[in-house]
Amino acid sequence: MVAISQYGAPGEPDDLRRVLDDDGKPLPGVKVPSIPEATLTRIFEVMLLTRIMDDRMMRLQRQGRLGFYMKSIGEEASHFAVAPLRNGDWIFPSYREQGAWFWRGYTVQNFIDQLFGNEDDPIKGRQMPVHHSANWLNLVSISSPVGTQIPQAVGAAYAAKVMGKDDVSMVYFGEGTSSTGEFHVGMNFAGVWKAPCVFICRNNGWAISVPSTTQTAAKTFASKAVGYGMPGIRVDGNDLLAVWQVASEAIERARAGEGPTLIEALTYRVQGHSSSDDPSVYRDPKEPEIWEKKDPLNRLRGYLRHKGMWNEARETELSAQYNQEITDALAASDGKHAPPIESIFDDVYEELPWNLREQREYLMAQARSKNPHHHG
Amino acid sequence: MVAISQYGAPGEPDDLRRVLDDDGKPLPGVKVPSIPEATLTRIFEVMLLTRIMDDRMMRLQRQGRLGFYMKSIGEEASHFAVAPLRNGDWIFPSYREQGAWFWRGYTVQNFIDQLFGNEDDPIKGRQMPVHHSANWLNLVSISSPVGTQIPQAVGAAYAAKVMGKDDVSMVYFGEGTSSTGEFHVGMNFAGVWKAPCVFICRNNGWAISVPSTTQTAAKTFASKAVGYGMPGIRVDGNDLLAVWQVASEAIERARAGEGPTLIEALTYRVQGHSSSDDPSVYRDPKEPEIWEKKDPLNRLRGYLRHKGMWNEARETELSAQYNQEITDALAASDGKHAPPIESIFDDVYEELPWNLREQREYLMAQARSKNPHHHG
Amino acid sequence: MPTMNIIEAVRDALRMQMRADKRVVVLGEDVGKFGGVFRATSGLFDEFGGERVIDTPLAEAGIIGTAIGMALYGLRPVPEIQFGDFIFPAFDQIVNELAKFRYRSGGQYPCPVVIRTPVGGGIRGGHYHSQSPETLFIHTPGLKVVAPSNPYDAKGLLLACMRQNDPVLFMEPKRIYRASKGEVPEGDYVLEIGKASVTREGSQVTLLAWSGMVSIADETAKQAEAAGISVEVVDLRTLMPFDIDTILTSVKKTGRCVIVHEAPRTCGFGAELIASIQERAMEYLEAPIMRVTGFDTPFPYSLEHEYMPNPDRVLGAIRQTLEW
Amino acid sequence: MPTMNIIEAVRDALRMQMRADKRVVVLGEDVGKFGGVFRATSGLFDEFGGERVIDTPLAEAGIIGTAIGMALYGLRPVPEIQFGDFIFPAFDQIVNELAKFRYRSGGQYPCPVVIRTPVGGGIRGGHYHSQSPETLFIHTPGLKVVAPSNPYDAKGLLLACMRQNDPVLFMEPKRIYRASKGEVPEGDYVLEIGKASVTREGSQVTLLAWSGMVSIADETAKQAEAAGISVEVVDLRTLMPFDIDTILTSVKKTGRCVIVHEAPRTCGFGAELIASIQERAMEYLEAPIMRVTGFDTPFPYSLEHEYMPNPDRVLGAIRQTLEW
Ligand SMILES: Cc1ncc(C[n+]2csc(CCOP(=O)(O)OP(=O)(O)O)c2C)c(N)n1
Ligand SMILES: Cc1ncc(C[n+]2csc(CCOP(=O)(O)OP(=O)(O)O)c2C)c(N)n1
Ligand SMILES: [Mg+2]
Ligand SMILES: [Mg+2]
Repeated sequence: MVAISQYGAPGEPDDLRRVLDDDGKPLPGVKVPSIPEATLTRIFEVMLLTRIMDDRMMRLQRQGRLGFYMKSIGEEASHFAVAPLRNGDWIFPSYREQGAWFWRGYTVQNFIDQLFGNEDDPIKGRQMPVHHSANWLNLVSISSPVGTQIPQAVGAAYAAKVMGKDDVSMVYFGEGTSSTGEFHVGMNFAGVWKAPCVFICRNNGWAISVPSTTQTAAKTFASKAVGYGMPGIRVDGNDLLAVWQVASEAIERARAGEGPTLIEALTYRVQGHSSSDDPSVYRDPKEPEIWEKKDPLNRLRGYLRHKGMWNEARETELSAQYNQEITDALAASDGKHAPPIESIFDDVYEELPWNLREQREYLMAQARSKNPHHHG
Repeated sequence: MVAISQYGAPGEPDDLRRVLDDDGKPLPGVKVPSIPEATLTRIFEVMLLTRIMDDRMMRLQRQGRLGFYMKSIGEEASHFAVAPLRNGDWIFPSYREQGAWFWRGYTVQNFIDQLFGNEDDPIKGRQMPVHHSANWLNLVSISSPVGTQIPQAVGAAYAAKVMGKDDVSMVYFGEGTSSTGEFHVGMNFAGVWKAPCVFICRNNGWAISVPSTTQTAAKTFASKAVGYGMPGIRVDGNDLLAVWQVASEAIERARAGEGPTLIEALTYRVQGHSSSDDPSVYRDPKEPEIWEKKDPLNRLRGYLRHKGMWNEARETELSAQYNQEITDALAASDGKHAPPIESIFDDVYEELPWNLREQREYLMAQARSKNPHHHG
Repeated sequence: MPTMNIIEAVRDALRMQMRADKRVVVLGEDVGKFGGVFRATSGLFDEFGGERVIDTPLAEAGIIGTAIGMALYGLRPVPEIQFGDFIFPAFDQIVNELAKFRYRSGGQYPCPVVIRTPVGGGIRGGHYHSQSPETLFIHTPGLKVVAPSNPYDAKGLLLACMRQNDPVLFMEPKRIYRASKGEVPEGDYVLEIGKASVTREGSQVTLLAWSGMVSIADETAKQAEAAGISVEVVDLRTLMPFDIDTILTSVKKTGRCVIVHEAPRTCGFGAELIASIQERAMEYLEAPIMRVTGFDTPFPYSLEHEYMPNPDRVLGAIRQTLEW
Repeated sequence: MPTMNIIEAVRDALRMQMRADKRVVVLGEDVGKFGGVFRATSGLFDEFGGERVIDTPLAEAGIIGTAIGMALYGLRPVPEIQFGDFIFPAFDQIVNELAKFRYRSGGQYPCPVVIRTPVGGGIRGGHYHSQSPETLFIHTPGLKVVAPSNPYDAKGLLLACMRQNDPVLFMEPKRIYRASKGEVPEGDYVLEIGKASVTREGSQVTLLAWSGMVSIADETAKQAEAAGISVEVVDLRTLMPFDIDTILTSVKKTGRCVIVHEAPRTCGFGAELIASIQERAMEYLEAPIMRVTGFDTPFPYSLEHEYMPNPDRVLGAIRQTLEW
């Protein structure tokens, strides 16, 4: 409840950038960004895929078939701050922007192989579910320790500048993460370096059980930009058009050499923090209900339909298609092995030093003695 | 030079709190804080002692008789933000607020014994020169790693609150230190907890060779308070009356339960960072000259004389007295031994564990074998 | 005597000490209303209120930094770091500040902070929910490091830690937080810090283990016994200062020693144990001291069972030392 | 061949590699116009400009965090941490990020960052300008740790580090930054990472040392020789991966070994060396391996000479091992 008043229900503060109302109608007097129809419908499609994937994976987790999962339900629009980026731009994600991955071309099969950490997992089964990495898409490896990606993104942005490229870095983090030292040092370096970097603070109201009002006494997270000499923008994070608009502006500023921007995307974590969480212990169930009315999919769907760009038939068909893709990918994944035992020693260094060679021999000998048919 | 414009020469920004002009005359229309005459002259006396001590110790260092020293010349007024505190209030200093120590009652002998790390050093020769500690004065042990004291001060402030006391914590740090993660987490916790804590950012323009413009792109260091939901005040740090005034207000707010304040005390590091530094390598020698005209001692002296509270004779006499005290303390220190060898193992823990007992025996046996007359 | 698991024993100790000593406060991420992600502090918020059971902003450096300030002023803070893997943002506060405060102030400022944190793998946590960082803290003079392996020890040791005046890293074995159950006295008791416990007597080889690895050592000892090998198991319980006397007594008796730990092998605490033993009892050793450890890789996800020491590997080392 | 001290050799390597490879950038506190508090980067700002020789804000976590991002994108950053004692605010970025990036991304994101930092005592720096934190990094899989003891090695190893693709902690012995002088080739050369050097041959006992302690070992060996004891000195140069072959060859030859390090004794790297040697060559050992180390206390100020290993203490250990 503490958290509610801060999150705009009922009366958002004036400085919140919005385009659509809760039903997806453009607000009176607001300029609607011009986004090509194909792009806009593609965004909706990827949002839909994200929603369906979350739903399916969570059910899988509940059935005990998947170890761990993290949903982003209700926050999907905020993932598409990446949509106005070019492919050469770099993204430093946190763990809750599935949409950004699919947008860039990470496949359903990639995603599911990672969750299961199987032999086709792009990261070879090294990390927990939802810790993706896709260097071929300039999507940087996700880390569990929150906030570490923030100065890293600034370093990449600086590097682009030094190397004479006009690539931009975009980095995501939750509002809880704004409390870390890493947030501060990253923002501060970016300001001093005028780094071409866009900071997206996904303010979903909660950091596990801790409400955003316990994270800071500042009026808004966007206001923290003052301390770093950069613009701070607060946007309705459930309003895709507004997210697109402010992200585009920030990306253009960055690319033009005008420096970084902090964007606070106001949204809400409608469900638990992860599959291990039970929010009923610490928050009023009425709070998510209020936010369900502001669902980002509904709002974009409303807008698209109103514009004649979308209809139910298309959605039904597409949903079926996505569901099938997921089913197929799961089936494919079922047949896959764990990564080979010896791979445990790869990628610690470029080449195996003697201690790892010795340890690998030891482990493989052990594996062979337990399973004489294993050829390690 | 980059740094100059930011430091108020010639035209300070409007939000800089001042009372005295550069000659020590009250600015027109500004209310002069009412400070008892005895207090005010005592502050001047301690400022004078600080200046004399810095001078003497630096000369000693140059003569090779002292390993290391750090002056605060030109920044002394900023030390006296502690003056409106009560003795029960806690101070978390950085390494450049000598005046605060003398104000609280740390003696010339204490100070010199610490510099030499001798057997009477209050901290038993454990740390480098200028890393004092005086728990009997609620002055907390100085650390070299900058910024660590900031969250610690917030913790002490919170503790006072929980324990039902109305003590306030005051913490000092340089503007360079505002770039650390510790600054951020400390300020942020203080805001959320409404901790009775006063933050003094001594903005002396430089962090060793790095100008303050490289530390942040924010307009002022005081503006960083916005991100923590607390007031940020910018004060002329060479103007004792203004420092007293803003500190008093912040202390009163804290004590009344209204929460923390960030004070940026604008001053200037007129000389090198420490005895190891040579600023001519990295800055224009004209810069310090400009600031010498704003010398805090001169300004307070001017005010006191104008008010008839001070005269030259008194200063000459007092200077001689302080010089004598220092000479005596140095002489006393000359006769003192290093701390006993076995003390190397004390205070790691409350009691010596076996490994330290064993190591102590080993070292003492070694010492005895080298010097059979030593009784360890 | 009630039966408790480790989580319950920890909670019991915290509750007991918070009732006895108003200066004790608990702080950390999600420790308040939620009662901690492992529920170790569950119920404390309701009983002691938000001033003493504090949900902090998300910043480990802030948790430890403020805890230090609280301790200096006179409280007895017991911060929780949600996972041992997330202790590193607070590393400077721990190794440069907390550990050195008493020393650097010439004894003026003791700093009694007890940091609780769950450690170890086996819960499918990958590299960031599985690490065993004890070496880093044992190597830091000024800290005590305590690592219980069962509910009885957890309660008695945590109470002891909260009643002494040095900073402590209290490592809790998260894999067996709930699985390890045992009788725990309802009332007050403390176990001496710095004392190991011989959990099984034997004559041919000494197994040294702590935290989550004690159960692996015990399991191995049973299998070894079945194979006719008599194994003595020593649960170190305190890693700094470790109980050199109990260790030496056992190794001098058996003449052989195997050390089991989850942390990476190189510079793991096993190395120190080997060094300390060979310095003092080389003439008693019938074979090199063996180590069964995690590998020198980050903690993996899919292959975590291949990574972690298991009875098979420990038994292999025992045989090797016997056959040497 | 010109004579250089260690500072000059480091600077020479940096300059040479910055000329050869535009991707190399240097960043840190005071490394720009000032040229670093020890002057290691002096002149680089003038030659390469502020974009490649970067004075950062005062935040080690930012220095390493941004260096990681630079390396991911394609630069070859060589950050400087002003004193090894101030590396801890960046500890999370180093151990959880830098060290694990390649592994956790399945090899997608190598992270070639070479962190330079001065370490060790003997300059009257007290606990915060004297520490030797190598253990913490050797124990962190994914990092290489290099610790030269003289100008020739410093240049050849630093060049090698900047040309390979793993993260490195490059520890520089600040006490002898200027005191250690020697001939250093003007041109390009690299020394192999992971190779120790036998700086003095001997037959009765092996001395293992690195960084600032090699000069103490050499000095001791001279004194020992005068007393009729033949000492072999091995300068490890690389601590991870350390050169087990050279170590074993020497210890098998001499049968006796003394290890010298400045860091606190317990869980210092000496412990690992003892463990690794006794596991592989116990049958060759005529006496326990001895350690001469810093004590398990924070690094003191007034008594720093009592704290640090010196030839007297090393010679004592040599005699002890010979008389065992
Ligand atoms: C350094 C660190 N400390 C603690 C954690 C445990 N943890 C995981 S997620 C989380 C909350 C993050 O909240 P927020 O930044 O708001 O992101 P959200 O989960 O809401 O997307 C915490 C405390 C962690 N991952 N890293
Ligand atoms: C964590 C840490 N990093 C680096 C240093 C080295 N260092 C000592 S003082 C200093 C500059 C501090 O500048 P500022 O905070 O402005 O304080 P001032 O010296 O100007 O009073 C630096 C970089 C340190 N002491 N601690
Ligand atoms: Mg959140
Ligand atoms: Mg400064």
